[in-house]
Amino acid sequence: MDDLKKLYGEMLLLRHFDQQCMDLKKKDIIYSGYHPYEGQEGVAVGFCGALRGDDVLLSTHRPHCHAVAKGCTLEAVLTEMMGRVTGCSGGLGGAMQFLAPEDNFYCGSVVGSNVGLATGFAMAMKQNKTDSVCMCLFGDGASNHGTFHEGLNLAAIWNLPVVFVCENNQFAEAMPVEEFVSCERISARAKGYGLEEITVDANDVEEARRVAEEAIEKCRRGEGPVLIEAVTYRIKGHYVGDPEATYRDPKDVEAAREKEPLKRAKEKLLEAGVDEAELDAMQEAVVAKLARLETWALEQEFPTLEAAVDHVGIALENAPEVRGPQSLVL
Amino acid sequence: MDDLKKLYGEMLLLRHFDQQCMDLKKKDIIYSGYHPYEGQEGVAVGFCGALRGDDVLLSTHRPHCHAVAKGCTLEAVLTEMMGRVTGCSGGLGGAMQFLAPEDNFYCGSVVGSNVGLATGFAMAMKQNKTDSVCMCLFGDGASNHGTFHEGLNLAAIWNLPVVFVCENNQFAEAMPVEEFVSCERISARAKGYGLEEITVDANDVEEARRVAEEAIEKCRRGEGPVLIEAVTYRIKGHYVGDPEATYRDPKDVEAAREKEPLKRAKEKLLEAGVDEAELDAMQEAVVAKLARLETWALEQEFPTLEAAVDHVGIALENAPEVRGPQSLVL
Amino acid sequence: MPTVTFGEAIRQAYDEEMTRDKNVCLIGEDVGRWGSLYRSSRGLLEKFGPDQIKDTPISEAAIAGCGVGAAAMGMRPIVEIMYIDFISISMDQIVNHAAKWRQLSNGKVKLPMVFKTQGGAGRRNSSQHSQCLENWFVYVPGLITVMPSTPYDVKGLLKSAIRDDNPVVFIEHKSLYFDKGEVPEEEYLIPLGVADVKRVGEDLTIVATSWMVSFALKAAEQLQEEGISCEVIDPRTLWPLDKDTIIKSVRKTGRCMVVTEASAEGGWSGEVSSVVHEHCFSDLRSPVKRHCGMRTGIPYGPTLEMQCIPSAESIAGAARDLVAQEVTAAGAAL
Amino acid sequence: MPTVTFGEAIRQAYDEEMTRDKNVCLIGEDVGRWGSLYRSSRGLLEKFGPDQIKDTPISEAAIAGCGVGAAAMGMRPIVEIMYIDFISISMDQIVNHAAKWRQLSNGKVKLPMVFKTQGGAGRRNSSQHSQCLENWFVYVPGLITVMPSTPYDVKGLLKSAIRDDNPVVFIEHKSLYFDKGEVPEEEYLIPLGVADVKRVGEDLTIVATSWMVSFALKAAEQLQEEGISCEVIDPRTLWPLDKDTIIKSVRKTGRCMVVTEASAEGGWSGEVSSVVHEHCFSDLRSPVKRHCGMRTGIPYGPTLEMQCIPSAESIAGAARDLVAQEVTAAGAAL
Ligand SMILES: Cc1ncc(C[n+]2csc(CCOP(=O)(O)OP(=O)(O)O)c2C)c(N)n1
Ligand SMILES: Cc1ncc(C[n+]2csc(CCOP(=O)(O)OP(=O)(O)O)c2C)c(N)n1
Ligand SMILES: [Mg+2]
Ligand SMILES: [Mg+2]
Repeated sequence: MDDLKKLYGEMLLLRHFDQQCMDLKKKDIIYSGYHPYEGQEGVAVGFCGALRGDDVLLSTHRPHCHAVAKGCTLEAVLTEMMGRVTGCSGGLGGAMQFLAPEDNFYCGSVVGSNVGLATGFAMAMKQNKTDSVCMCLFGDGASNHGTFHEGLNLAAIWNLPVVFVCENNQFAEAMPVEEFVSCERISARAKGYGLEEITVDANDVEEARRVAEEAIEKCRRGEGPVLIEAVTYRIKGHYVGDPEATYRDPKDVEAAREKEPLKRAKEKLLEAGVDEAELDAMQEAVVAKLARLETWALEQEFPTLEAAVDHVGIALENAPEVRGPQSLVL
Repeated sequence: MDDLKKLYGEMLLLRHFDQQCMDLKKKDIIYSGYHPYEGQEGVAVGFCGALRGDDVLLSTHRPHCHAVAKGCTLEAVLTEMMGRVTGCSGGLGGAMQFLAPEDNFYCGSVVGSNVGLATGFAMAMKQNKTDSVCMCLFGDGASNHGTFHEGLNLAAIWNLPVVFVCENNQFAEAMPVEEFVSCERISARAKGYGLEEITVDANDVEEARRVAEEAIEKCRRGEGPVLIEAVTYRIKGHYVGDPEATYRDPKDVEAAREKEPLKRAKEKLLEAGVDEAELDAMQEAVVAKLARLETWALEQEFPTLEAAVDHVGIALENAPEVRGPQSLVL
Repeated sequence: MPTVTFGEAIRQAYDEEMTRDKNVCLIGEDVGRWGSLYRSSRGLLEKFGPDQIKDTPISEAAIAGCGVGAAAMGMRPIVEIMYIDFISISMDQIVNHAAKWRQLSNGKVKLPMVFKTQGGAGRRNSSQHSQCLENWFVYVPGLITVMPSTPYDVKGLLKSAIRDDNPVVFIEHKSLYFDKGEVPEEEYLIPLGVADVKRVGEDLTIVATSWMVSFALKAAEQLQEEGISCEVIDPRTLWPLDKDTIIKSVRKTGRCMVVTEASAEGGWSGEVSSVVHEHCFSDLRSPVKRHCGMRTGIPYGPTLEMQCIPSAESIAGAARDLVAQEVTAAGAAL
Repeated sequence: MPTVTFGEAIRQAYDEEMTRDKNVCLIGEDVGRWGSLYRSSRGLLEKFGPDQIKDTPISEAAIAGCGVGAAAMGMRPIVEIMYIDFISISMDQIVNHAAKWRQLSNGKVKLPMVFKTQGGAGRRNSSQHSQCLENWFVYVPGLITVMPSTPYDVKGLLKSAIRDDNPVVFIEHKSLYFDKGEVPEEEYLIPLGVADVKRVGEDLTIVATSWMVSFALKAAEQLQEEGISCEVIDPRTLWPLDKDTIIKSVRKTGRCMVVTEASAEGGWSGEVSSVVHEHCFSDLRSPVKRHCGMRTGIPYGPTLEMQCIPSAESIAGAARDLVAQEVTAAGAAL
C-alpha cells in the first residue's frame, strides 16, 4: 500500500495544483489559454512519474501536470504559467508552451507535432548508446494528425526508444473521440506500425504505472517503440468556461467522477485499512504547500522586452567564424 | 475468356504506350521526370478500368497508364507529356501533373497529397446524392505520409465513397517497402480506420478487377470507404536510368518478370486455348495504332506564354461584382 | 444602421451565403457544435445541418485537401484553420494544389474556395498562437489574400471571397472579433482588390492592415491635433493590391508609411514600400517608412506582446519623425 | 585550384564536417543509397554509415521534426527536403518549433540544424517541382536563410550553416548542381550574413541571388561592352541581410536593380528594394527596380519556363532602361 499511497499523494498534489491554476486563470493571473487536467492525474503520475531524470518527456498544450510529474519544480511551472522570469521558459512561453531542457521536459501548443519531434530525441539517445528513453504524450484528437502516423512509422522502422502515450480523455475540444477517431480503440492503430495493441485504464494509477514501467523497460532494452492508449476522462471543459452543453451530457461527467483516479485510489487505500485521517493530513499538507507557492509566485518579476530577442541576430560565442559582423547590428 | 482477352488487350496497350513514352523521354521529347509503369498494368486495368466515366480518379506522379485506363484519350495523355496544347492540361503540366476534368481524372507530383484531396471529391459526390465514387491511387511510399492517415480517417468517419488503392510496387524510389513501411502488409493499416484488411495480387488482372468492382459497388451503396493494397512490382527503375544497383538485385527483377501481369494473362489465355496468332495480331494492332499516334503527336503545337497566366488576375465572368477593376490590370 | 461585432458580421455573411447557395459549406475543427472558437458560426449547424457545417478531426492537411477536392467538384467550401499558425500544416494543399489547379487546367477547374483563418497577437497566447503569416500567401501566384479590419468590411469581403472562383486566403484578426461597428441590414458586397480610404488627409499616407488600421486611425486623430493630417488607407485585399488608390494618395501627400503587425523583414510591407517607390519616386519627400512589429516570436505575458507590435503611440511617433524629415534625392540634384 | 561541380562541393562540405564532428548527420529521402537526387551525398553512406547518413520514408513532417528533436539533444542534423515544393509539408516543424525553441528557452536550447533543400526552375519539372519559396523563411523570425550561387560559396556556406547554432534554411538551385567552379583544397568557411561582390562596377548595382547571379554576370559583361559598368552583389545569405555591402554599393552607383527568379510580389526583392530606398534615398537617381520572375506557376515544356524567369538578355535590357532613366525626386525640389 505504500506505493499506492505515494502515487495517491502525487495525484493529490496535481489535483490541487490544477485547481489552483484554474483559479489563477479566472483571476487573469494566468493569461493564455489554460487547459484543466482534472481527472487525468492517473496518466501524469502513472506515466510521466515513471521516467528517470535523464529521460525526455514531450508533452502537449495541457502540460502543467505532466511537467510536475516529470520533475519540473512547482515553482518553475507555476511561474511560467504566470509569465514570470522564474518560469521554465523565463515567462516567455505561458501555460501551453514551455521548454525546461534542464529537466528534459518540452511541450507545445500545436497538436500532434511532438510525435515527430520525439523521433529526433530518441534517435539521439539511441545513437549516444544511453539507455534513456523519450516519452511522448498526446491526445485522442492528436491521433488523427498526420504527424502521429509519420512519427510512429519512423520510430518503428528505426526501432527508437519512444514510449508513445495517447492520453485518451474522450474529447478533443468539443469532439467526442468516438465520432472523430475512426477505429474503436486508438490502440488498434498500433498494428499499422507493427506494434502491439496496448490499452490501459489510466484511472487505475497502479495499473498505469505498471504498464508505463514495462514499456519504458522495453525501450531501454532497445525493443521500442511502444504505443499505449491510456484511457481517462476530461472532467472539466476543454478550457475554463467552454460551452460544454454543446457536446456532452452533464450526466456523463457525473458518471466519470465516480471512476476518476483519485477517488479510486482513495477507496482502495481505505479498503486496505489506511487511516482516513492520514489521507486528510496529506491533503492539508498539499494545500499549505501550494498556498506558500502562490505567495512566492506572485512576487516574481515579469520579463522585459530584452528577453524577446531573435537569437538569429546574435553572433555565436562558440563559433564566431561562421558569422559575419553585421549579424551583430541587425 | 473474352473478359480476360479484353483485359489483356488493355494491358497490352499500356505496356506498349509506356515503352513508347520511355523512348520519347530518352529522345528528350518528354521533358520532365518520367516514371515508367512496366509490370504494374494489372493495377491500371484492373482498378482504374473498373470505373465509370462519372467516377473520379486521383492518380500520382506515375499517372499516364492510370489516365488512359480511366478514359483519357491517348492523344491527350501523350501530348500532355510532350508539352503540347492538345494535352490534358494544354501542355502546362507534363508527365507528372495534369488535370483532365472532362474525364474526371486528376494527378499530381506531390506524393501523398491526393489522399486528402480524395475526401473532398467524395464528399461532394455524397452530398450530391449521386452514386459516383472516387478512386484514389497512391504508392507504398505514400502510405507513410501524414496525409494518408488524415485522409483515411476523415473518409472513414464520414463514410465517404472512396476506393483507396495503395499500389504497392515494392519501392519508393530506392526505398524497399519492407524497410520503410513498419507493418508487414500495408493493408494492416486498415484496422486503424475501422476498415477491412484487403490485399490483392494485382498481377492477376482478373482478381484485381474483381476486387475493384466489389469495392466500387460497396462505395456506391454508401458503405465506403475501402482500402485495398494492390501488390505488384516496379520492373523498371524509378525513372529512366536511375542507379538501380544501389537498391536491388537484378535477380529480383528477373524473378518479377516471371510474375508480371501480361505474361500471366497471356499464359492463361493460351492455356484456355486462345490462338497465339490472335494475340500477336492484337499486339500488331496496338503497335500500329501507337505509331500513328506518335506521328500525329509530333505535329502538335506548344503552348505560348499567354497560357501561363495567374488566373487570380482575371476578373470574373460570372460574378464581376466581387472583383475590383484593378484586378484587370495587374 | 445596426451595430454588430466583427464575429457577428462573419456569421451574417455565412448565413446569407449559405442560404443563397447550398454549395457553400464550412469545414473545420469545432465550427459546428461550438460555432467556432470565437463563435462566428454559432447556431449555423442547427440552421444548415451537417451538409453545410462540417466539424472535422484535427487534420489540417486533410481538411484543406478536402476543400480543394470539393471545390473542384463545384462546391464552394470555406475551410477554417483555427489559428494561422496551424496553416503551416496545410501549406502543401494550399500552395501546390489550390494555387496551381486553375492554371494547370487552363482555367477549366475553378476553385471557388476560401481558406479562412485568424492570426495576430493581443490575446496573450504566445508565439505558437499569435503569428502574422499573411505574406506567405501574397508570395504564391494563384492566391488572393484578404485581411479585413472592420465588421462592415469583413462581411462584405467574406461574401465576395465566397463568390470568387479563385482560392482566397481570408485572414481575420483574433483581437478584432469583439470589436463593434455598423453593418447595414440590406445585402452588400465589397469587391476584392479594392482599398478603402479610411481617413482622408494631406501630409502623410499611412497604409495599414487588419488590427493596425484602428491604431493608425487613433494615431491620425492625435496627429490632427498637432496639425499633421494623415490619410489612412486600408488595402483590405493584400493581393491583388489596389495600387492605384495608394499611388494616388502618395502623389498627393508626398509621404508614406506602411504599418503592419508582422515584422518588416520579408513581409508584405516591403511589397507596398517597393510599389510606392517604383511609382511615386519623384513625388516622395522622403523614403517610405515601414513601421512594423519586432522581428521576434510573440512573447507571453500581460504586456510584453503589445510592446512587440505597433501601437497608436508608436505610429504617431514614427509619423512625426517622418513628416519632420526632408530628404534630398540625388535625382533632382542632377 | 581544383575545379569541381556544385554538387561535388556540397559532398565535400558534408564529408569534411562529418569527419570533424560525428554529431553531424544527414537525414532525408534517398540521401543514402542513392546519394541524393542530384548525387550530392554519393558515397557517404559507405563512408559514414547509417548513424550519420539516414535514409527516411516519405514523411517530410516527421523528418523535419526528427531533426528538431535531434538538434535539441546536441546533434547537428542536416534535414534534406528533396524539393522545396515539399517543404510546404514541414512548415509546422520549421516555423512553430525550430524557429521558436531557442527564444522559448531563453537561448538554453540551441538548434544547430540545417534544413537543406533545392528549388527553382530550369529542369522542366513544372509548377509543383520548380518553385522559389525562399521568402517564406526570410519572413519568419528565428531562421537564417542561405542561397548560394557557386561551388565555392556552397561549400563554405554549408560548412558554416552546419556549425551555426541556429536553424538555417539552406536553399540550393536545381539548375546549379552540374555547374563547375574552383574550390580550394584547403579548408575554408564563408561566414553567414556576408554578401559577396561578384563584380565591381560604377553605374548600377545589381543584387542577384542563386541561379540569377550567373545571368546577372553575363548581362554585366555584355553591358560593359556598351559602356555600362555594373556591380553585381550576391548577398548569399538572404537573412541576416548584409545591408552594409549593398548600401555602400548603391551610394557609389546611385542605381539599383534586384534580380530574383521568384516573382516580385510578396518576395524578398521587395525587402532589398525597401532597405535600399530607406538607406540610400538621397543617393538614388531613380527608384530601385525589381526584375523578377513572372507571377505564375512554372509551366512545363521545352522553352516556356525560361520565358517566365529573368535571362541574361532580359536583365541587360532592364539595366539599360534603368540607366537611361533619371527621375527627379520631390525632396530635392523643395
Ligand atoms: C494543429 C492544431 N490544430 C488545432 C489546435 C487547436 N486545439 C487545441 S487543443 C485541441 C484539442 C486537442 O485534443 P486532444 O489531442 O485529444 O488533447 P486534449 O485537449 O484532449 O488534451 C485543439 C483542436 C491546435 N492547438 N493545434
Ligand atoms: C511529398 C513528396 N516527397 C517526395 C517526393 C519525391 N518522390 C517522387 S516519387 C517518390 C517515391 C514514391 O513512392 P511510391 O509512393 O511508392 O510511388 P511509386 O513511385 O512507387 O509509384 C518520391 C519520394 C515527392 N514527389 N513528394
Ligand atoms: Mg483529448
Ligand atoms: Mg512504390
